[in-house]
Amino acid sequence: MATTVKDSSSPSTPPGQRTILYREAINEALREEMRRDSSIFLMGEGIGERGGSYKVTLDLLKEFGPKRVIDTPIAEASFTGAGVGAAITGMRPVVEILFIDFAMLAMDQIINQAAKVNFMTGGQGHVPLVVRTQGGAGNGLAAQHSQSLEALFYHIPGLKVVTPSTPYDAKGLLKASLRQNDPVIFIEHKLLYMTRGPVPTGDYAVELGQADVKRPGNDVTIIAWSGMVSRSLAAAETLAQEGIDAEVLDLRTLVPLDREKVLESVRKTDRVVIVQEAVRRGGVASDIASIIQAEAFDYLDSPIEIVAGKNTPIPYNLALESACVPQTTDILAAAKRAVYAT
Amino acid sequence: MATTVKDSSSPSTPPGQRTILYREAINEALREEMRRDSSIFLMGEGIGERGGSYKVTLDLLKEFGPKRVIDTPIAEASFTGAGVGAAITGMRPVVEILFIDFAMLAMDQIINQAAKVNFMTGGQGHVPLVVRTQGGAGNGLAAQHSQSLEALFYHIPGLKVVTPSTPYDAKGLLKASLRQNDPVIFIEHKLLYMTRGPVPTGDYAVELGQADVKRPGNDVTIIAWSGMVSRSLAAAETLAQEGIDAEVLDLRTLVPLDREKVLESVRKTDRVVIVQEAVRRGGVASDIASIIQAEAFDYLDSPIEIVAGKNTPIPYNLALESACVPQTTDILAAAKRAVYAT
Amino acid sequence: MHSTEFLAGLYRTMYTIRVFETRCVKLYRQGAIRGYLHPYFGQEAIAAGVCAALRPQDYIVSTHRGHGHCIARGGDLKRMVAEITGRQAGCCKGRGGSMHIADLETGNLGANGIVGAGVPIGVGAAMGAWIRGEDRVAAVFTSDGAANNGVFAEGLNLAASLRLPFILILENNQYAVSTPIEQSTAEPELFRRGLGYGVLSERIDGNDVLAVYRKTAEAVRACTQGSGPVLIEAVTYRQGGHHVNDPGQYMPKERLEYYRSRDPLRIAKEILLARVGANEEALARIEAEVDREMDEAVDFALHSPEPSVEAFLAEAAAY
Amino acid sequence: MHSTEFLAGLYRTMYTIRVFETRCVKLYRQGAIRGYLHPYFGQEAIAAGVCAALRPQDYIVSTHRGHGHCIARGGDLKRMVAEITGRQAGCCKGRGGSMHIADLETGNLGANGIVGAGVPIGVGAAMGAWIRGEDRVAAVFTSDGAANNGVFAEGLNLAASLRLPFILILENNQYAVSTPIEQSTAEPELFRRGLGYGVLSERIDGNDVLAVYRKTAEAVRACTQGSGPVLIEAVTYRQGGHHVNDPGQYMPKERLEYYRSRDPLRIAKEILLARVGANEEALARIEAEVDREMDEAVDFALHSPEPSVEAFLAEAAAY
Ligand SMILES: Cc1ncc(C[n+]2csc(CCOP(=O)(O)OP(=O)(O)O)c2C)c(N)n1
Ligand SMILES: Cc1ncc(C[n+]2csc(CCOP(=O)(O)OP(=O)(O)O)c2C)c(N)n1
Ligand SMILES: [Mg+2]
Ligand SMILES: [Mg+2]
Repeated sequence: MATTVKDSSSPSTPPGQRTILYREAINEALREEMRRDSSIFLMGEGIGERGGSYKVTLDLLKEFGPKRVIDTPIAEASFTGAGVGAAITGMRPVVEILFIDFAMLAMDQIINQAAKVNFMTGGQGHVPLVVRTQGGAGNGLAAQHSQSLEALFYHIPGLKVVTPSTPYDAKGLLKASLRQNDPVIFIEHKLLYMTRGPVPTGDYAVELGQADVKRPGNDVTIIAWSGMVSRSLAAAETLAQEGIDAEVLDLRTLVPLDREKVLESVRKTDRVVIVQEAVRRGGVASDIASIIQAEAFDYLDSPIEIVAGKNTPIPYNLALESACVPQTTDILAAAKRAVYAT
Repeated sequence: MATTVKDSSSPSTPPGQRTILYREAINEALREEMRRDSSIFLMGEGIGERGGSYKVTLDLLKEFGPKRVIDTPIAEASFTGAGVGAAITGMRPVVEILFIDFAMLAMDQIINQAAKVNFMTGGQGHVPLVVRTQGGAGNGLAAQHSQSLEALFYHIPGLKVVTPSTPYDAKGLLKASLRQNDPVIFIEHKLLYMTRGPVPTGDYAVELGQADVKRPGNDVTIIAWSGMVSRSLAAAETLAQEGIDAEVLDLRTLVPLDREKVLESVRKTDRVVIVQEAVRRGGVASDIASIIQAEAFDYLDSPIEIVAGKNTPIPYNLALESACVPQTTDILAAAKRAVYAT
Repeated sequence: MHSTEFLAGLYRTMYTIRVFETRCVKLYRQGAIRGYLHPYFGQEAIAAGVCAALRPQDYIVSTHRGHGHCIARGGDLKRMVAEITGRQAGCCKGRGGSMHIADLETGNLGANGIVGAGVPIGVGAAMGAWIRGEDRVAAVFTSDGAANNGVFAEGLNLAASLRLPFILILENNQYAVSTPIEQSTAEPELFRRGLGYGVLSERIDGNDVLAVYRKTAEAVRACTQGSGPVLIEAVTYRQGGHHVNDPGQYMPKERLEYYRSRDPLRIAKEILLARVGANEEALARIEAEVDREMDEAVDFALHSPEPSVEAFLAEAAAY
Repeated sequence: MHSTEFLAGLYRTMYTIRVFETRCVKLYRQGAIRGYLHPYFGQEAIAAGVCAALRPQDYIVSTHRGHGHCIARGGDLKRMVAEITGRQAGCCKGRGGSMHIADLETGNLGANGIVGAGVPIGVGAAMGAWIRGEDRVAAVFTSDGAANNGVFAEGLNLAASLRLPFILILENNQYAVSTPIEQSTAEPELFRRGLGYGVLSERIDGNDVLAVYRKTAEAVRACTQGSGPVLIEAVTYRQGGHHVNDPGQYMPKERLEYYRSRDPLRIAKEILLARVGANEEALARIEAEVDREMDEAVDFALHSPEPSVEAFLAEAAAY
């Protein structure tokens, strides 16, 4: 259904591509899909006139009018629920929840409704709902605006979880999300909106469930997603200077998870580091580790290293904040531990 | 602070003990602690006159009156939030959320408020709130009344997660929960309410963070909690008949997690099965597996086996329902795989 | 003036619901139904009156007490009983059961196990129609207990702020399980909540099927003219316990007696019998027909296979 | 009749808030404050009037726009600036920042980054007092946007059903970020929502500190007499953007001008100057005092150490 194009994460801009911001890439995906499919509409707080807190929906109201770009009251539970109802009846709503922390107000509609309608109705109803939201720490937004909560959705059957790290992936994955029939939790990262990358001029989609080797390597596999990909790439560059050839695998979507590509890489390098911004306890990294140890037990030369956020709410103070989330140096150290373990 | 007594899971009733129901044990804990501490009060739907849907709060209204046993409107978010506010101001509220599925309506108050108040206020505020709730599949209650969602709380710093499997543990752990200062998610299991076990006549508490060896053994460690403990014990009996000596470790509390006892057992048996009723993907079992593989890598003779619920909402039909959650035979098979793996 | 045929249709719907619930309770006692089962006894006039006023293109959203809505909206009895007894031929393939009964073919988006959760779902259905510019309304059934859940207020406000074609039917049966309405609110006239959100709101006798029908028809008109949403509080009483295993002993005998004397089926029957052309015999014929249909539905369900575990697991793995 | 001293106290509080916010905006521009900062410009009369009517034993619960409430309730300026600039000496040890400022010593249970979330927390504080039989009220500040969040309705209903000593002060500044009130509701007179829940509800001029004071004092009396809860809608206007980085260009100039002409500080000043015994000089003295206090607070904060990362991590590991 979706035309899939291979990612080019090269920093130079090839022909047929432009270098644009992550937030612009998302904006383009919305705009192009809304032109293509009149059942797509947007709902959220301040997404119309104002264009959204991170300017992702800039100028869409102008083009599509107030019935397809709806500014809502501050009522996350209900406008998410309205998304469910609209989806069952043939629309493709994109609901924006400003911060993933606020998704906690809509958990019933996401977990008990959106994720289960198709199942509970015996396949009668579909919920092609995309919940766009945004997570991660940065800039001193403190405990209620900085969480990385993908694990809460990852655990729920019936939801897809998408976590793009580049403009290319963001646009392509959002397009794919808008072309399939299950609810998708589409998690952006607040520190990525202003990052740039090459994006093709033409239409493309990135199929859900395809991890991407952002840097090939042979000595150790670094698995990451969202905000942790660029830090992993930075760590890999430093490792290269020390003669360690790291492979950086960007999962891109957590559900579906590209087990094959994960296991393939692990079987090649025999050493694994998983990097997640979320707190260590009960995060997605643990689950991936549990899969690797079950499926590639005999390949592992050393324990899987998990680099994760500290087990604490995010503090306001900037120095404390950055101490709470994985930094490039933490990834570097873990990769070395994995490589030099005996 | 809490006096800790060793659990006796022997089926005979020793002197100074009676055999009572799990639901009666919880009732006793509430009653005794409410007598001891006038700051404890209960809030929930139908917990007064009616004594609660599972009769856990039977007759407490009679003894403590309508200010300490409060029947609430159907408003989980707010009465949980009221629990937070009452707790900050010196009370010890016990909020009953009828089904853990309904806790999805109160996630903001649990995750963004209760779990973070102490942190965000720099230690000024404490939230000694106990959220009593109930999970698990059984009896055809279908997709919105059967989930096992402990992983969602396990991932949140600032919450304790308690999952008793016996009347003894239920009473002792609830008492300990009511005597400390952080929010506790106390998860009962709907199929356990009518199970019996020995409970001392006197006061006791089971300290949080102490796993319990429900059956000692040398060949394989079976780690379980809540509804899966009895199935694990049943599997262990069958294994014994086949000459395999399984140790069954009941975690009792997931947060704090008794890492020491887990690792001790693993280092003894070298083989591990983790049993969880929740769906496999992103469950607590994955996290425990990730800890074991990191901390006891060299002890593991075979991959850690995870026996878990199927990756689907729970169906209404009884045969489908039981196919979705781990049964004794599944545990048995996994233990054998672990033991006979080469 | 309504035709005899129309009135007979209302009665038929109500009688069908009554018989359906009676049989379900029996099936429950026999062990053929599991889980929760919340009968609609005493509230039949609401589902029947509302659905009679809706058009084929309209949506409904139901509650945990959802059999009546499903039937009134034209649900197939065979597939309904099959669902509630967990069969593959059930409208939800035996996966939903009583609490999740849904029938999208008739525009019934489904019952819900989460009290109140259907409200925003219905707002969304109305929103879709409004965006597409279609002449449709979404009629959402909800209940007195659900009115205390935040999404009731949020949903009303959201619908009102956009003037959506949204009709909220609040079945005030005066209890949330064992909690009487007076205990859970300081203002038991629940329709007043709608006024605070700028919503046309009224209270009617929920046991009088014609009152329900007329008010709903008015609400549909208001919605199609862009002056929705509308809140209708239909006052009624649960004739029995909350679910099949609740004897409802906390319900004062006199009140129950009173509402039994105002039984919606009796009221409908009286309306009908007051008509020329309607007589006891015609009613008996309808009842006999429904009884037979119900027998067939039960027979169909009980002889229909349960879902295959293997097939289910093969599918579940794909999640 | 209020004493000059009392009136001067009100003015002092309002002036302190104004100066505090002005300095914070400056500190933000200098990079000493990070994250979100929502100034209280234009709403000073509400915090000042409400807190003047509360007793020492009462609780308050604040919002994301919480500096004014914290100051009016007697928060220490030094520890407040230290918090907002992320210092160890901050009232929350630099962990909360502006959006989570809390001061339990003064009964201020804290600001909140989740719009609306403070409402049920305040209900709980009132509930505790009611259970213990103490003469205390919980006064909860909330906002027009928050009134659309379900917990607003749930919380009011819960408080009303138990007749709790709960006062909800709805600061209607007519905007939720850039969304004007008319767009998010069909009934912009928000106090009407309280009526639907059987709550004493009124609308007052939120820029008139004495009106706020008097209505709150009445509400405290009502609560202590067991006829709470009370909802007070205080109409005001945000003098500026939503947060420090929002120029607020979407706000019509004329309305902003109008409300600037009704600036709460100016109104308070006029009330005061109309008094015998109050003169410009006395006011200037107050202002100079506050300015100095503020200088000291900023100085204290900026010379006070940031938290130790090592100590923090040692503690974090214990979670
Ligand atoms: C959110 C939520 N809380 C609690 C329940 C448990 N529960 C099921 S039905 C019910 C009472 C509902 O009362 P009401 O809304 O008046 O509907 P009625 O049963 O009277 O039709 C309760 C509390 C639930 N299903 N969902
Ligand atoms: C639940 C939730 N949704 C959205 C936000 C983002 N947000 C922060 S302030 C705000 C506007 C609040 O408006 P209002 O309640 O009127 O308060 P005001 O800012 O006017 O004081 C929004 C949408 C939030 N913090 N919490
Ligand atoms: Mg009811
Ligand atoms: Mg506002």
